Formats: sequence, C-alpha cells, structure tokens
Amino acid sequence: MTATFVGMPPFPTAARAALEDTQLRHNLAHATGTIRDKRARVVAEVEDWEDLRTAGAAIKDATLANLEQHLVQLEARLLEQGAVVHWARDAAEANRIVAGIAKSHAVDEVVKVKSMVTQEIGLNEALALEGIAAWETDLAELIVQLGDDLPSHILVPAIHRNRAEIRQIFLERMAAAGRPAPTDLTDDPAELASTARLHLREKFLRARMAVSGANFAVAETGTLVVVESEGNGRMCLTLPEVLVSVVGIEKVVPTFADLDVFLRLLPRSSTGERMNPYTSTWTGVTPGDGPQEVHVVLLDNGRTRALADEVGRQALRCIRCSACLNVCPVYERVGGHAYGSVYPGPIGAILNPLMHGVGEDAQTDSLPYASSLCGACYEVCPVKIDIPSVLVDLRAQVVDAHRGGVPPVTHLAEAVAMKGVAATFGSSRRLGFAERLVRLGTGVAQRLPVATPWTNARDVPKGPPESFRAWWKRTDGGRR
Amino acid sequence: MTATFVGMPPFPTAARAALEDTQLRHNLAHATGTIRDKRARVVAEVEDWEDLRTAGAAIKDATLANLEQHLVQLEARLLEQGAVVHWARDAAEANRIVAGIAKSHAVDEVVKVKSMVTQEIGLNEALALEGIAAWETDLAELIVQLGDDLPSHILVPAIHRNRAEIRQIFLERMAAAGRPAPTDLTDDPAELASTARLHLREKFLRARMAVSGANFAVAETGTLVVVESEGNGRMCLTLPEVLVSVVGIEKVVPTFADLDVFLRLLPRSSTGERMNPYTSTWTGVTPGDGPQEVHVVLLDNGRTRALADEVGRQALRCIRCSACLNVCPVYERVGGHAYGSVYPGPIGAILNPLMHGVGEDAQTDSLPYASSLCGACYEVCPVKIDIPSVLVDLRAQVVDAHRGGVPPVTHLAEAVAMKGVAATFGSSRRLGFAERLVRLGTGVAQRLPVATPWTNARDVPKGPPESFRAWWKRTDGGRR
Amino acid sequence: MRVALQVTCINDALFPDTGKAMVTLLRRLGVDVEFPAGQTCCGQPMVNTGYLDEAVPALRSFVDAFGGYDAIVTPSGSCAGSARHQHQIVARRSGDAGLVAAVEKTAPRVFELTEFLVDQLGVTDVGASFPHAVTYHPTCHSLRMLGVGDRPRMLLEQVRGLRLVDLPAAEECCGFGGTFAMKNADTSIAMGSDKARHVRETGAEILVAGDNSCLMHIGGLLSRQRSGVRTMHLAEILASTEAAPPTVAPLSVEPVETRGLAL
Amino acid sequence: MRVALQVTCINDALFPDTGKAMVTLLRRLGVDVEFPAGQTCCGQPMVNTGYLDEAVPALRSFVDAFGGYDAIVTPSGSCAGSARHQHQIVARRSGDAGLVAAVEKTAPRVFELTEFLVDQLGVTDVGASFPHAVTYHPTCHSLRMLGVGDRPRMLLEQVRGLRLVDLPAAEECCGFGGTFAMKNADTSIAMGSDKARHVRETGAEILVAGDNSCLMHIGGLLSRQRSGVRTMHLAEILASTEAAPPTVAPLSVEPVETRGLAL
Repeated sequence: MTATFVGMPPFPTAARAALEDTQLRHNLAHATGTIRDKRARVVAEVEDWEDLRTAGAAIKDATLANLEQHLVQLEARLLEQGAVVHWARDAAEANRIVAGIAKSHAVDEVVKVKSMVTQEIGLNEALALEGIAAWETDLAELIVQLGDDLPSHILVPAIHRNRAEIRQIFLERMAAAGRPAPTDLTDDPAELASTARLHLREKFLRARMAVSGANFAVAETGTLVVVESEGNGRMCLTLPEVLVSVVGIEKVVPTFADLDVFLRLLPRSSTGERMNPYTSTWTGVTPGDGPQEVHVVLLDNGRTRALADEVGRQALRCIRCSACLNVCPVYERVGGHAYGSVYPGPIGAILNPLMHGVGEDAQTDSLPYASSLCGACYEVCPVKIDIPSVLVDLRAQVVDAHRGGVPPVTHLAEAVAMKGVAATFGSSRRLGFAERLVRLGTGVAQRLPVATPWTNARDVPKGPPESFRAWWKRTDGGRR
Repeated sequence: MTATFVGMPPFPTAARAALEDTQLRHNLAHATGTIRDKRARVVAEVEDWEDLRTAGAAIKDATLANLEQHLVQLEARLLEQGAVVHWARDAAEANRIVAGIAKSHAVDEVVKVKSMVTQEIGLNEALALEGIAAWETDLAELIVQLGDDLPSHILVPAIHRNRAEIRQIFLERMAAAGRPAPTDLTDDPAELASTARLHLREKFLRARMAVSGANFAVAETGTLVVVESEGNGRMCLTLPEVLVSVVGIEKVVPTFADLDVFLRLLPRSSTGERMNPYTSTWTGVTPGDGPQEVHVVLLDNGRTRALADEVGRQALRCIRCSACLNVCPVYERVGGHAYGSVYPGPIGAILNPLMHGVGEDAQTDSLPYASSLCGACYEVCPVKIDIPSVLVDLRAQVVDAHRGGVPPVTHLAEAVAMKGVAATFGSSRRLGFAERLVRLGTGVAQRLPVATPWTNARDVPKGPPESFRAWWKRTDGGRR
Repeated sequence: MRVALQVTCINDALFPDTGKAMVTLLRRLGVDVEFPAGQTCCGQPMVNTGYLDEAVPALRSFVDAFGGYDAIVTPSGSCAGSARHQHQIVARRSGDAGLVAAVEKTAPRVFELTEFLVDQLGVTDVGASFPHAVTYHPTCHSLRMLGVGDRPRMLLEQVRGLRLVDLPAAEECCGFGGTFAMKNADTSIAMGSDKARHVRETGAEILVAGDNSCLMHIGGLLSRQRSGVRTMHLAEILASTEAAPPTVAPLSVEPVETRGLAL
Repeated sequence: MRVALQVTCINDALFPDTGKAMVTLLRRLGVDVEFPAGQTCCGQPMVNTGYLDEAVPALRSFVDAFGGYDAIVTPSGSCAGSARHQHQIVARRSGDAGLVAAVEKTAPRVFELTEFLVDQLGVTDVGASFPHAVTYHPTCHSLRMLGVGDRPRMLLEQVRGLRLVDLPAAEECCGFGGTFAMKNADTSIAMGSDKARHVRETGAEILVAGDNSCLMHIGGLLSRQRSGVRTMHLAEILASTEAAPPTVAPLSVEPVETRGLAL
C-alpha cells in the first residue's frame, strides 16, 4: 500500500502525461487559485510584511551560517530534557534508527504525522520491510496512502482526488488498514471526514509509537514545533508512549523570538490563514504527560551538500509553506507528481538537485528547466528565496556537469548549437550573416524536426525581408 | 473612386485574409453580437412570429408562382400613374437604360439611395464611363464610396471601418466629391454625422436626378416602397426632378395587405427595431409634388434563372433583412468582402450561384461550401428560406457541373476519393477492410499533405486498436 | 420491439467506445439491441459535399441493414438528421422506386440516442454515475435539424455526482461541418477556437456532446492547446456507473520527439 | 547625453519594425539615438539555458558596443533584466577583471523603453495616436525583474484614440521562457493557451507588450487559432501617429496548400 517516486521520468515526459489528466487540471486550477487569492488577501493585511520576509530570511541565513553551533546547542538541550538524539547522515541511517527504536519496543505499527521528511527518506517502505506498518494520520496523507498513491502538493497532498474517488478509496481500502468504512458511505464531505476520524481514532488509541517530522526546532530550549490544521498531529504527538521525530538539520532556529517571526510568516503564506489552528510544542520528556520516550533524529541526507552551494544554499531557508507552488504557472498545470519528488513545484525544482547533485540522472537534471523563470515564486516566498536565480545557476551546473564527458544526444546537439551561437554573438559581422541565413531558413524551419515543438501549436513569424541592422546600414538609420 | 468585386478569389482564400484583419474581426464580433441580441429580444415580443414567418413565405411563394401576372399588373398600374416602365434582362441593359435617361436630361451627376441592386449591376461604374458621377447618400454607403471601398454588410456596409478611419476618409476625400470636411474635424460621432449631413444636403439640393432601388413594389397599386433609417432616402426620393428606380423582379408583392406582413417582419429581423424610422412610398408621378418624371426599371439579371431552380427558388423570397448574416458564425468571422458580392453571408452563398449559375468560375462555385450547415440562418430567416438545404443542393450542382468535363486538380482528387468512398460504403466487408487501413494510416496521416489543414491546429485522435465492428464480432456484442 | 444500433462510420472506425457504451446503456435499460453487420454509413459525408450519386450505395446498405427493425438508434444527431432529412432526396434522385419505398420505412424509425431514451423508452434517469464537472455542447444538427431540445440536459441532470456547467454561446456552431473543416480550414479553426475558449471558461473537466465528429474537432483543438479538458460522447457518460466508470481515453497528443534541442 | 539603441538579437532578426519604431519614437522626442553596429545579443539565451561560458563572447561585444554611452535603451524588459542582473554573474565567472569592470559601467545604464521614457525623459504623452482597442500583457521580466510597474499603462493611457482593456490574469506568465518553450513545449503551450484565451476574453484587437519574444509565443498561438487578434510591441504603438500609422504586419499564417481535398 505504498507508492514511490523512484524511477519517475524526466519532467517534460511526466508533465505531458499530467497535462492530459483532466481531473488533476481541474482540481489544481481551482485549488491553487483559491489559496493564491486567500494568501494575497491576508498578506495585504500585514503592513510590515516585507520587513517580516527580510527578517525571516536573515534569521535563517544567520542560523545556516553557524549551523553546527546551533545543532550542538539543540542536542544539548534535548539531552537535558530527557530526549535521545540521533544523527543520520542519509536516508538509510535514519530509517535504520527509526526501525531500531520500533523493534526495541516490539511494535508492529506506528502512527505518523508531518510525514514529508519521512517520505523523503522512504521510511514507510523501510519499516514495511521490517514488518512494521506505518499509518499516516493527516487526512490527506491517509487518502494518499490508502489509495496507493503519491502526494501531489506539500499542503494538500490529495489535491488530485475528488470526493467520489475518496469515498471509493475508503470503501475499498479502509478495512485492510483498520476500522472499515460504513457500507452506506456517501461522498458528503462531512461524512467522509467523520469516517476518517473514527478510523484514525482507533489507530491513535492503539498505537504505542508515533513518528513525526517537525516544522521547527528551537535551539535555546530544545523545543520541537509542529503546526497543523486537523488536531490529528496533536493526537499523534501526545497519545503514544514513544515519539520519534525525524528533523532535517535546517529546521533549527536559535530562539523563541526567532520562532515568532516564522509563526507569523507561515500560516499566511501557506493556507492563507492568519494563524494556524494547532501549534504543538514539546521539549524532551515531561514526566507523566505525553510520550515518556522521546527520540529526535537529526537528518542531513543532502542538506550539507546544499549548504555548500554558494547560490543554492538559500533554498535551506524554506519553511515548506507551499506559497511558491500555488503561484507557479507550471505547477498549476502539471501538479506535483511530475516533479518526481515529495518536494514539488519551484522549491522542489531547486531543492532536489541541490540535495542530490546534478549530472547523474536525467530526472534530477530536468528539474532546473521545469520553470519559465517568471519569478512569481520569488515574489511570494516568505523567506525570500530567489528561486529563479538558483534555477539559472543549477542549469549552469547541469551544463557544466556534462562538459567534457559524453553527453546524451540531445545535450550534445544543444551544446554544439550553443557553441555556434556563442561564436556568432561574439561578432556582429558573423551575426549579420547568420541573420540572412535565418531569413532564408524560416520557411524551411517548419519542415525541420527542430521546429516541431514550436509549430505544433504556434504559428511562426515570417522572416522579415531585411534585418534592422541591414535597414540601418542601407538607410543610414532612416535618414536617407 | 469605385471598387469592384470582380476578380475576387474563391471564398477560402478571401476568408483567410479576412480572418487576419483584426479590426474587421473586432467590429464584426461586436456588431453582429449586438444586432443578434436586439433581434432576439424584439422577435420574442411577437407572439405569432412563427405564423408571420409562414405567412411571409407563403405570400412570396404564391407571388413567385405567378410572377409574370403580378409584374404585368405592376407595369399597368405604374403606367396609369404616369411612370415609365423599362424591362431589363441583364446588368448591361439596365445600365444602358439609366444612363440613357441621365443623358436625355444632360445631368452629369445623380444621387443614389437603396443602392444594393445598382451595385449588383455595377451602375456607378457604367455611369462613370459616360461621364456621370453617382453619389451614394446613405451614410454608410457614402463612407464606402469615399473610401474607394466595398460594402461588407447588407445593412451596415461600413461595418469594417472605425471612427478614426471615417474621419480620415472625410478629411481626405470629401473635397473632391463636393463640400469638404472642416479641417478641425474630430472623430466624435455626432460631428462626423453632421459633416456628412452638410456634405449630402448640398448634393440633394443640387442633383436633378436620383437613382434608387426599392424594398417592395405593390402590384395592385403600382406603389414602390423604400424603408430606411436616416431620412436621406426620402431626400433622394423627393427632391430631384427625375427619379429612376431599379427594381428586381422578385420585389413585387400583390397587395398592400401583403406588404403589411413584410413591414412587420423586416425591421425586427433587420435592425432589431419594432418599426423602421422612414417608410417612403410613391405611386408614379404626383403632379406638383416630388419628381415629375418617374422611371421604373424591372430587372431580371439572373432572377428567372434562380426561379427555374426547384430547390433554390425560395431564395427569391429574400427581403434583404440581413438576419442570416448576423447569426452566421462564418460571416461573423470573415465579413462580407470574402463572399465577393454585394450579397454576402448565407443568403449570398446561395443567391449568387443561383443567379450566376455554377460550374463556370471558381469563386461562385466556392460559395455553396462557405458554410458549416449549422442552420442558424434558416432559424432566423423571416421568410423561412431553408438555406442549408439550398446549399447542399447547390453543392450537388457544382459537383454535377464538373462531372464528365475536365475538373480542376483538387476536384479531381476529391471526385476520385468520393468514388472510392462510395464503393467502400456500398459494402460492409469492404468497409471493414478500409477501417483496418485507416487505423494503420492514422500515424502516417499526420505526415501526409491531406492531413495538413486538420493537423495545422488540431490534434488527431489515435486510431483505436479495434473497430466497433471487429469488437462486436470478436466478443459477440460483448457477450463473451 | 426490434432495436438496431446504427453505430455510424466514424464511431465504428475511430470511436468504438461510444458504440460499446451504447450497448452497455441500452442493455442496462432492458433493450436487446442488435448490430446489423451490413451497415456502413448514412451517406451524409457524400451528400453534404455534393456527391449525391455516390451516396446511393451507402443508402442501399442502410435500408438493407436496417429494413426489418422497429427502431434504429444512433449516437449521432447528424447521422439521424441525414437519415430523416436527406435519404429521401438521394433516393428520389436515384430514380429507384424500390429505394424510395424502402427509405420511406427506415427514415422515420431512426432515432438519435436522447430521442430514443426520452421519447421511446420514457426514461431520464438511466442509473448513471459520473462524478465530474461537465459542460454540454448542443451540436447543430441535433439542435436544429432534429430539435432534441432539453432531452440531453434532462438525462445529464439525473447522472449521480455530475455537475453540469452552462456553456457560454452554447448554440453556436463549433465549425466542424464535415468537409467544411477541410475546405474552409481557417474559418473552421477560428470557429472551433472560440468554442474551445468557451469550454475553457466553464472550468469543466469534460465537454460532452451527442456527436463524435464535432467532438473530434473541438477536442482536437483543446488537446492541441494542452487545455486539460477532455471530450466524451454523451453515451459514454450515460453508460458510466460507480462500478464501471469509463476508461479514460483522452484524445492522444502525438508525442513530439525532438525536445531538448535548444533555441 | 549619448543614447544607444540596444535593439536585441530577436528584434534585429525577426522584428525590425520594433527597432524602427524605437528610432522614430526617440527622434520625435528629441533623442538622437545611435545604433552601435558592434552589438549582438545580451547573452540571456545562453545564460538561461545554463551555458554561461558561451555567453562571454556576447558579453564582450555588449561592453565594447555600449561602453561609451550614457544610456542604453532597449525594447525588451527581458534583455534589460539580463544586462542588469546577469551580466555581472557571467563576467565574474569568466575571471576577466576588465570585463567585470566594464560590466559595472554598462549594467546600470541599461534602460527598458518605458523606464527610459518615464524616468529619464520624464514624458508620458509621447504624441502617439492609435485608434484601436488594446490590451496590455506585462511580461514577467519587465514586471518582476525590472519592476516597471505602471509606466507602460501611463504611456498607453496618453495615446490618442486608444482604448485600453484590462487583461484578466495579466500578471501570469505566458509560458514562453526562452528555451522553456522548447524543453517543456507541452507546459509552455498550456500556459500560452490560457494567456491567449484571456486576451480573447478582452475583445481587444491588439495585444501589446514590451517584449517581442513573449509576443511571438502568444501571437503564434493566437494566429494558429485564427483568433483575429494581433500582437504589437509597445514601441510600435507609441511610434504611431495619425499621419504615420503602423504598417499592419500580422503574424503570418503559413498557407496550407492542400485544401479542396475532400473528407
């Protein structure tokens, strides 16, 4: 009952398929439009919004500049508060740690919340190999999991599903995962929600171990923070005996004062709400209250690689609000799956290559090109990540990675073309000659395969009889 | 200062150019949409509208069935009332008659109104050869004439022009035609109208002879009828000494009671008004009042040819309301010029071939195909001309005209294809074979020139793996 | 009552799913529909292009195949219109009195799908389920030649889960018009693009109509524009149930093989 | 003040009328604009595709051609953005200190047309006349990279006879994005089709923008759809006067030579 992003085709291929998915297109257009407008309204209410963005970016930059120091402080405070701290260099290490904790308590199931980072490392699949079932408890994540599906949005992972499908999924799949759905279930949203509630309630009460992510980790106190809308997160974080939180190392913020900035930036940017409904914080173990065994797994898994990237490191400021997804004209049309990662959209187009490195697989190398560089993402990012600039820099890295080696045929053709272009634009005389060729060629161009993607849906302008350059020379700039 | 429809290219070629005329497209969409809505509103007010249409069609049919008798009666009454009646078999005869009258009075200019039929026969050009200037006095016709242009709509001949252009035309061309436009003329509609008014007023007062058409000719009294909106028509019809009216023989209605039906059908269908502003009627000469010399030229020019066409003769019911133009999705996009005639739109697509005959020139032969056969024209026609059926019948006439002879290459290919299709559809066994070929061919089809007009803007469905016929046979209609 | 399916040549060759949906739907409503194997085409493509003599063989096949039936049901307003309004013209011109007599019998027994359901079977709720936002285009021939009126809407309104969105300028022709789309390709595209634009304005997922020829035209434009809106024949929606939703078969976008080459 | 026209490579080769309009307009406003013949391209096509080394020759041509000028005016928000935001990145990577120094001088002197008119010349009424319904698309780079804001609208509002119609979802990208249109052709078309649709919704005759590359993309779709809406560069509208209206040069529809073949 799990799907995986592994082996996804490069972005253009995945996008082509997604563009034909009428329901996805319909749901995306509606959802992104709605959230976009909501965000714009509530952001406009905050007079010092730009200052707040600048402050958020500055805090993250300062923290990332001394990341080791803040992480060591976080570890120290956590240990003082009775938590166990683990360091995981990669997905395998992190999964081994979590599975080990589960096995040490002999549990065969765990409940989960804030699962993005554990999806990044494939925790559910790893636990399944050990015979441990991992149950998602966020409603949308539950739908995705029961549907043997993949999340398509950071905030609304089941954005591509409709009510009737959700009903069908509940009817067909809930029984195998716990409390079955009533056989007379309709697709009334309230009914669907209450069915999920009863199903999940049983799991919360039964589960002895929970696995969570975290939105923030406050170094000065050793406090983890989860913000969410359903309350299911709080159930997860408080009912089981053992709580394991997998936390990316970029989640650390120095102080509660710093946290305040992000708690103001996040909900408005994310759901377009002034404040998020549930903010849960916990600081190690509180005797007699909540989980009595608390683990924190601090995860690298490519983050230090991203941190080493002079231009790209700003991507680690990301607080996963999904504002960039909702304004992205590319995401709006192709949805999340096409990005082949749990991190979709503009932020995914930079985060994945930054964390994995480029030049190794075609899918990752295709992501920096999955943007028209329109800049809408940069405009709304609450921590001012200049995504277009990072994309351009990553494109250069992709090209550079293929220099010297044997590039795939398409890259070869492009590289040869670019060398020719470089030579042409190095000399206005050569350019004049090339322009005459272009004019000769526009008629022919429509017949050549190179023109196909263009002429498939667009008419091509006819080459003019004379270039501007030639006109200027012939007429002395229109004077004769 | 005259333009001509002679030598216009076939419809598809003319349409392609018209489709690129942004101002034409903009004006047409706006104007046809507005008039269409207005018509729909005022027609909905008339409870017995369908009965009225039926009555109109019946009167015209009955009149056309005994056309000779009604024309003879009309002639007799006109003669009794002091008018001179001329019979003209074709354009040349009609033009000769009008020019003769002008020369007999030694006039070197005439004023004109209701000029459609005189545009049909090219009267202005014929008079010009005799040194006689013919001035259009309908505002829109004046704009067209001054602009050395062609009418593009029956009712709104200058639909393709904008205010700024009209101002420019007045400034540049009025002086050569009479009273010049003021040099400080702006494009304010009221100012443009008053400029035209002063310009025309001078012409009305100066002209000794007028040439008009007529909307109806009442046989029982010998009365000619002109309906119009500006009052310029009435000036034309009453001020000069000599009035020559060129009247198509299909304009005759037996009685005033019959006329009543059309005076109710016409304004609502045409301008979307309940009643037209000016209805002028005159019966021969009224001593001491209006023109003292009245001529009526009864014009055939292809009308008896149309009358001989069993299916097509209903086109002679047409009262030139232009309702079919305003609802036609083809006309809405290409405008009137593309039809290469003073009669554009759906009615023009049948009237021109019916009056000229098919099989002789490519332009006329292209007209019956200038329709998607959507039937909107038939729905609004106040005299219930079944334009789609006439179009289909005319297409058969075009095809039949090319049978036996040496058809042009495109027709040849089509004819060969149709013979093959005929043979294929004559046998379900052959059809099954052809379908398998079609499926093989859909991939190839996109590369073949035949597919170009289609794939230029549209994707082609992939051939399914199996035809319905084959599926039914294989599965016994889905039972196994 | 012996009922025959006139699947039409275009559905037979290009849209067999529509034919299968007709069978599914009619059987579910208790009609043991037959498929006379001798059928070919109604002849309209030839007639509307002016080739009346060439339509005679098709017409003979038509009366041979459907002569013995009480009702001839077809998923095409256009083909039903052709049978009812053009067959007699072609038969008379052929000078074959037998053909004239045969057409006199078949012509009035041809029903477009919605006419058959609403008027002959007296049903508007066909037990369908299709949980999607849908907009309906009334094709010209079903609208003006047959006058099917509100029947399609009455049927769609009873489909479970379906949200019917009004199509602006619905009654305007899509610009297909058979050979019109080839002979006047530019005007046809201009008309079709406006239709596609209005479809997009509705925000619907699916454009439904009663004629696959029009849908092929509009759908081809929607697909070329990567609009994310798909076309489906009304029969396929009415055949759809919760247990058996339609297989999604969007109009294929011919893959473009030369991407990746810069500038 | 010595003013140079950076015509841009795409305008030089494909849209010379825009360059001529720039000359006409600037001369009418008293600017004796020069055209340094050594200019080629700003380098953006290479930079945005990831070929930074390959952009260096273009950059050298740029600083050589424009080095001596007080202002460099260009009819492209995108190329102006490239000069101001990307040239320094390319120069630094080249390791050529001379190039870095040269770019430091040219970059801040590059102005997009509307910036130059409104900020440098202080003019919004340029004496233009264009009696048509027009809608304006703010291209992403002029909107977000340069922040030209209301300047284009201020200029358009002063044009005699021009009726400016609001474009729905105006600030959404048209989907051109340089090599994006080739590498992600399907998504690019989906975005462009929506933009074209919004343009059609305005009922305007002309779509105007400050970048011919975006206009080539949107205009190509509008033309393919036979929409009857044409695209024009803002410079051409501002250059237009009553005495010298622009020559109409619509995006050519490649004639289809095989019409008339039936079915």
